[in-house]
Amino acid sequence: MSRLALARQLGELLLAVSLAPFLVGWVAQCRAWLQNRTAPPLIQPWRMLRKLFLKDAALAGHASALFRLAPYVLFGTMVLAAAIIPSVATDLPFARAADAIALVGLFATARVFIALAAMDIGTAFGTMGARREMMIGFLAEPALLMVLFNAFLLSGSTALPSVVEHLAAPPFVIYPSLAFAGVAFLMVLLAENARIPIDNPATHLELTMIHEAMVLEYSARHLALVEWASGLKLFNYACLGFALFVPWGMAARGAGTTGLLLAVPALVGKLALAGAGLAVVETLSAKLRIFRAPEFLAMAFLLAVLGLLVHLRLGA
Amino acid sequence: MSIAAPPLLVLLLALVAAWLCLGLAGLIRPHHVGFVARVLFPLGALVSLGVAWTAWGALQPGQSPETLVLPLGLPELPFHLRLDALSAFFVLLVGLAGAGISTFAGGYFRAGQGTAPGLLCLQYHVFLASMLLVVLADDAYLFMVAWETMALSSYFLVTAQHRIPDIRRAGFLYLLIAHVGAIAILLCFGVLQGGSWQFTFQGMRGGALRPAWGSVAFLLGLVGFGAKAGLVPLHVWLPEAHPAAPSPVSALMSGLMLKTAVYGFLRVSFDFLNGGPWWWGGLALGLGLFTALFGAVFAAVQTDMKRLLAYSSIENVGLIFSGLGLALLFRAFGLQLFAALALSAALIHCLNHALFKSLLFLATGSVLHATGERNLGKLGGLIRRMPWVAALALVGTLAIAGLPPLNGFVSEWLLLQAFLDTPHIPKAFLNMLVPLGAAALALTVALAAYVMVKFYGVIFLGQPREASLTHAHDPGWLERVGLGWLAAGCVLLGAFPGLALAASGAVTGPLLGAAVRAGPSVWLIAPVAAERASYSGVLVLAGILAVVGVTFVLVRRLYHGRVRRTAPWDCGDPWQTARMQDTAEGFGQPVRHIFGPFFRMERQLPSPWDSAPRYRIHVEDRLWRALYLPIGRGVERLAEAVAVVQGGRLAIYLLYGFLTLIGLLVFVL
Amino acid sequence: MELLLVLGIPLAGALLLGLVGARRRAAEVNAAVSLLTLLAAGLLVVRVIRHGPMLVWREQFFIDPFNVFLVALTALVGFTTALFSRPYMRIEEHHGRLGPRRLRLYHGMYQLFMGAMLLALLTNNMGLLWVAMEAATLSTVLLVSLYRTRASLEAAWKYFILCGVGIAQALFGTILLYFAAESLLGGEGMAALLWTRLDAVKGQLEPTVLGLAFVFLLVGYGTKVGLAPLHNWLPDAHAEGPTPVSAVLSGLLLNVALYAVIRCKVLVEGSSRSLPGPMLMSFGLLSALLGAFFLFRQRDIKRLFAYSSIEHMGIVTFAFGMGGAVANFAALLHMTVHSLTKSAIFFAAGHASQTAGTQRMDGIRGLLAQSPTIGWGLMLGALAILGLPPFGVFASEFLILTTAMRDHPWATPILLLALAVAFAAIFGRVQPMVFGETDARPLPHSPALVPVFVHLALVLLLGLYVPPALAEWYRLAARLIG
Amino acid sequence: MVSAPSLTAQLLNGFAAGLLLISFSMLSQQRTRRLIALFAWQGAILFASTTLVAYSARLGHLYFSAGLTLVLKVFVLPLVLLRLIRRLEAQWDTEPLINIPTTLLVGVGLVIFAFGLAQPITALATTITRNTLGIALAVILLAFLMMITRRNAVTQVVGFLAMENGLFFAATSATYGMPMVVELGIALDVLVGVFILGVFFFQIREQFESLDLHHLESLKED
Repeated sequence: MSRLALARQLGELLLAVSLAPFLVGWVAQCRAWLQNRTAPPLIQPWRMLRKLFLKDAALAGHASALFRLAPYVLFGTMVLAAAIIPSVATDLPFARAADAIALVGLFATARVFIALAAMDIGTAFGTMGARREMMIGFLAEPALLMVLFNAFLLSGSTALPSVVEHLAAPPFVIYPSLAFAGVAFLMVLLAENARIPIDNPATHLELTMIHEAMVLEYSARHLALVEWASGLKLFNYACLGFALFVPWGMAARGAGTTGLLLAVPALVGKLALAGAGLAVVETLSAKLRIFRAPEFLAMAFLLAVLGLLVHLRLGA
Repeated sequence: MSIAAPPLLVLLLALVAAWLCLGLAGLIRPHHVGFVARVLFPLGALVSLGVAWTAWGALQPGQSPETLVLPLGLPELPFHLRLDALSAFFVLLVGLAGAGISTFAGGYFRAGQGTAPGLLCLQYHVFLASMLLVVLADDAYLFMVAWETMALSSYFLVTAQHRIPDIRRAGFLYLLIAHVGAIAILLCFGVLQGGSWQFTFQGMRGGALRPAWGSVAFLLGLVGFGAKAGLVPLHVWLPEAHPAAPSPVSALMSGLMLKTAVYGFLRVSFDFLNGGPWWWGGLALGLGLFTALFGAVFAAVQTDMKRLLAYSSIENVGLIFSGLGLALLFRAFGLQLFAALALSAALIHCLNHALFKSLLFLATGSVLHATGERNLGKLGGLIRRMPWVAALALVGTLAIAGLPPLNGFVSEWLLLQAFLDTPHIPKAFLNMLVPLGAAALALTVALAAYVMVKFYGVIFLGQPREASLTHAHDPGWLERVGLGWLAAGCVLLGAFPGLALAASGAVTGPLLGAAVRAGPSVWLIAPVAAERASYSGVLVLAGILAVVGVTFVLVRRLYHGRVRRTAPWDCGDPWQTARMQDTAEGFGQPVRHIFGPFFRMERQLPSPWDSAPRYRIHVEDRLWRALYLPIGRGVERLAEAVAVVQGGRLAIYLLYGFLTLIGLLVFVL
Repeated sequence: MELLLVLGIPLAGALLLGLVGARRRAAEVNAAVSLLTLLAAGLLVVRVIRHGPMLVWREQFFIDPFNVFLVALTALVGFTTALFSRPYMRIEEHHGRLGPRRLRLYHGMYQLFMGAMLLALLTNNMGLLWVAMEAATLSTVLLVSLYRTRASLEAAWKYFILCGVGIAQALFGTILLYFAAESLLGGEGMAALLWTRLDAVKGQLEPTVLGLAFVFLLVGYGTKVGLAPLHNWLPDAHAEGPTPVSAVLSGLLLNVALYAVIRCKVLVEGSSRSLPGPMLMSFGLLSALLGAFFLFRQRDIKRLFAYSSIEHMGIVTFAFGMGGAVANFAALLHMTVHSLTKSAIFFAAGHASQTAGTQRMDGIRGLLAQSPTIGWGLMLGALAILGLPPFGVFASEFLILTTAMRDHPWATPILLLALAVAFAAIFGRVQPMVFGETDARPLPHSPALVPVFVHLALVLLLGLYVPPALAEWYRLAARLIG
Repeated sequence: MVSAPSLTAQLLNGFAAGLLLISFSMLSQQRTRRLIALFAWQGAILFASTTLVAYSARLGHLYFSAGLTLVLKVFVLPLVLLRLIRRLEAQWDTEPLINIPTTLLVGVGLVIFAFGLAQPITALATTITRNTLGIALAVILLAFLMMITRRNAVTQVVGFLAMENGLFFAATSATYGMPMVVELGIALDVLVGVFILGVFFFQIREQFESLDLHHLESLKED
């Protein structure tokens, strides 16, 4: 791979890592506005991270190495995921090493590690959170995979760059199957990123929470990494959504520096819209009981499969 | 017939003989553990290495099949042996996993009640040898002999602790179903020879069968080998027998013996019958997927760690068979390349499963020895007592959960790739139906991750649920080496899937006339086409490690590494005990909730006024009552009916003779 | 000369033991006599192999590969059984179930029985064959009733009446045969009763008469083979007699009776080709199936294996009924391995019930823990008789099944059903006896298990490798049977 | 029937008819003593017919076997049996399993069957006595029937011996007798058999206090 490509890859990585906290902040801000609260500043997540990094880590006495390793692995997998999802440019050298199925695999790895870490201390809430997280996981993962299958069948490839190139390529076509897939994807996104109606990122009521329950025992730098990673996860999902459903505005293969520079604001714009939309959805919907989550995700799964069938019937 | 002795085959036979000699050597001093375990088993491991090496040689491109005829067996039907790519692949599997397991066994077996170590050694090596002969056999008689010897030796190994009634029951069920399966296989061969009355496999290859008979043979083969592999509904013996056996034996059975069934199915459906109508593939695919889902769901609700692994074996066998079914399906429509892709996925999954399932079973063995406990409800927190086992078991856990960059992911990735090609099938409703298979597959894989988190988390993580666990400790070096060997295999095959693809390619080439590329380079595999899909385990691994490393260094550089050890915060609730952790049953709850129809549940709910409330739930398999008990009752009834004949009255007996005489006389006239 | 030895030694032994049978060393004498018989049989075999079939003593005796191999088998099992009965009977005596006078009877009758069977095998005269069979019946009747208990008396009585009546039918059949052949061979002398002569002219014999004759002969000798529904005597006699007797009944007498049936079949098939085959096949299938289902509800260990004998005799009969080189070969092989395995099983079972002090299987537990040799003997024997490779029973069953698939596909499922049911029944019973805990005390005399493992080793060998000489021998015999 | 049968043939047929008659009366007879007497008579007729055949066919060894019959079946066996039942106080037979008239009807059916069966055989017989084979068969079957219907050990044995008689009659009349060795063997076997039975009677008696066979029904599958 050329040095330029490598540079582009790294640049995109840095962009993702730095934008992720802003996205979280932006969503929180929008929610606050929609709920007539005074909004925290956009920079808030960054401040949070800095504070956490400065603190001393307080570990449970019998916490094992796995517990301390998990946040790094989590962060690592998410960064890697960011490296293979085209956000600004489609020509990503690293994307050849792992296609979209591997991407799902990476998400699963992250999930397994955080769940294991949550069980390590052996507190009631930690294990409960791990169990719920894994349940959401094994329901959401097939749905996500089916969503991706739609795109794969359309583009005849599982490598995300070529998917994007195929979908973005003129002439502009309307894919009815993608409509189904889009809704399904949104539902998966909500579930996977600990959002209402499945989980509530803001809550600290132990019995309703999933993500929070898992990371209860984390503090300081470890917590910082975990939070950063979850921010990255949201970012990744957003970019994945863009790649599948609004693939326009990305720097195509072989596009010059100007193309890249144009692509960045496009991305930011998309993120802003997406964040706002997410906030709206979260505000409008109420949190489901945990037992209803399966139905919610089953619906997502069915929609994705429907999209698949529509594609196979209409060939579109 | 070969004039000059075929080198590799003869070498393999010599190794088999070596195994048998080691086994017999065990009888010299049957009760001397030091001699049997520390000497014979490691030697057996060395022999396994030789086996693996020979098989690798036989898998090299340009190797033509080797055949040999021994002057043993029936006068008209001496023992035929044959070493081709397909058998070599499974020999390789036996050798690789066998080496690790034997090493571990060297440290594992100790004097206790039950079968004497020396006798165990004999049975163990006979088991290994018979598995190899099953794969090498080239005529029906030798195959059946090896097949049943395999069943028999493993049966004796399963019942090593025969003083425990449950184990006796398990052994009986196992051997019974194995025998029924063997009968089906025998019938299958009887049909296969197709009028040539050649019971050599060569004759069966040539045999031109009428389609109807071909289907009969296929179904018989599916039943016979499915019974050994544990396909639903013939799976009932598996969760009983595998946990009952000593752990190295469980590893052999789950990791290797199930694969011999896969081998047999491949031989029959691909080599002899040479593919068939599309519904064969559909049937195998459907059965496989259902078995996979079934196994995963049941594994999720188990409370015994070895039963959990056994059900997970059922799941993996299901995945393998769905791969085979997909291959048959593609082949039925002449899509050879895609068939090769699916077949490679299945084969590689065989190899992977052999490695990580053995690894996990052996790990449970160490846990069992360290704690004497199989019940998940009484384990926990072992990662702090047994760091080695915990670390190595983590590798196995991640691998079997199908997570990149380990080997489990590779085969699942390939299988999904194969599913992506199903729209090419020129049959309207098939190519709409089969993608749903991909969905089921995805669900199964995700469930497997759930199961393994439960497995690892409950055993190794959290706080010890029993006081006695604090005495647990890591096993000796032999065990560690064995576990390490298998773990290394998982990582290696995960990082360089090209190796496995090369091996499977050597198999699919002769079978299908097509083989997927072993990737453009060692670093990258792109089975169909580079722009279509590509994956590089080693790069992913390197990527994760790099990011983790960089992050770690940065965090330490920019900030600090100060750590304060405290009591767990736990929402500021200090009165929580280890018993308040989630139990295995608790982990099963969501699955019981979502997949309710699969189970037959008996709940014991405490009453609100109960002073010492206890909650018990018993989950069992619907099929047992729906299928097996009725058969048993039917036979019982028939037996009662027959017993009337022997009524004890002499006059009646005379009457029988009289009537028989009269009847025959009438018949003659 | 060898012939004289083979027949003379047992009869002389019978007389000798009739006199000294009550002495302390009678058992050893018994074994020695059997050994001599075995040696004589060996000489006979060697001679037949050298010079081929032979007729001696005014054609009264005829030795061909078919019967000489059975002679060898009979002598061998007779010898091993005698070895086994030495400690077994000591233990019975020790338990006070038998006195010296009974032992004398036992030893005398044992040799007489051997002699009768050898005579039945060797004679060329259908009449003498009948006489020998009857003599065998009578001697075993006394052996079965040896314990003089109610049960043993009842068993012996049923055995006597049923087999006596059966044998009477056989005699009528023989008369018919004679009647049919007389016109051709002349009544003078015994030509019309000599098998070889009959065989020579079988083509010209009157089919209808032969048909009738065969029916009577089949019902007659078939009763002794234990073909369902003529089998009723068999389980009782096996269960109530002393174990060595059960062993020789199952292992040898059934073979000899079947041998008689087959000789008749050969003759009858000469004129009416289609008749005997189907009859034998249907009898065989019925016996196999009934035997298998009977196994299911057994409580008594010896009854269990008696029914298994019925099942296996059914299989062999079926194979002979199919006819043809392969099927006959397989049937002969199956006869061999069955008598070896079954007698071995009875040895083990006998000691097992002695250790437990009962023949009821619920009472027998944890043999492995108490005496590993007995336990393994029983377990391996049971697995062998159930047709699990690598034991020889599988080899013959494999051949029989494959031939059945070719010639009579409809029969294959029935056979397989029988095999599967038998497996479930026997194995489900044997496993709890061998495994598990026990509180039984060791035996007063050390059990003789050399015979068990010798037999099992032979069976194992036959499963993996049929020596060319033996195979050639079987082929010759199979060709004779046609 | 051949035209104008010779005197011997007629006599033989007469004897045969007598045998058949006796078999029937045995079938209907309930008292053991009478049964044994009838058996003796059967033996006597057998002896007569055998001597007749021996005379007409001039067969030396048949005289011998006739003598054997006279000794064994007319005197020895009946006397032994009579002494036995006197010693065992087993004079009376209990009710037969099937009542007499039915048994007789079945018997008639058997006779017809036997004759029908013998038809093709008699067609090709060379001896003057060919018609007797059917009767011999009938006698055998009737004896068989009797064994089935009686539940007393002694009567069963008598039935067994009657069957033996039928066989012997078949042998002598239809085929001019079997060769000597065989006849001796058969006779010996019968003698030994009866001897053993005698022993049995006493053992059964002392074990079961009776010769009634319904005691001997304990060995069975339940």
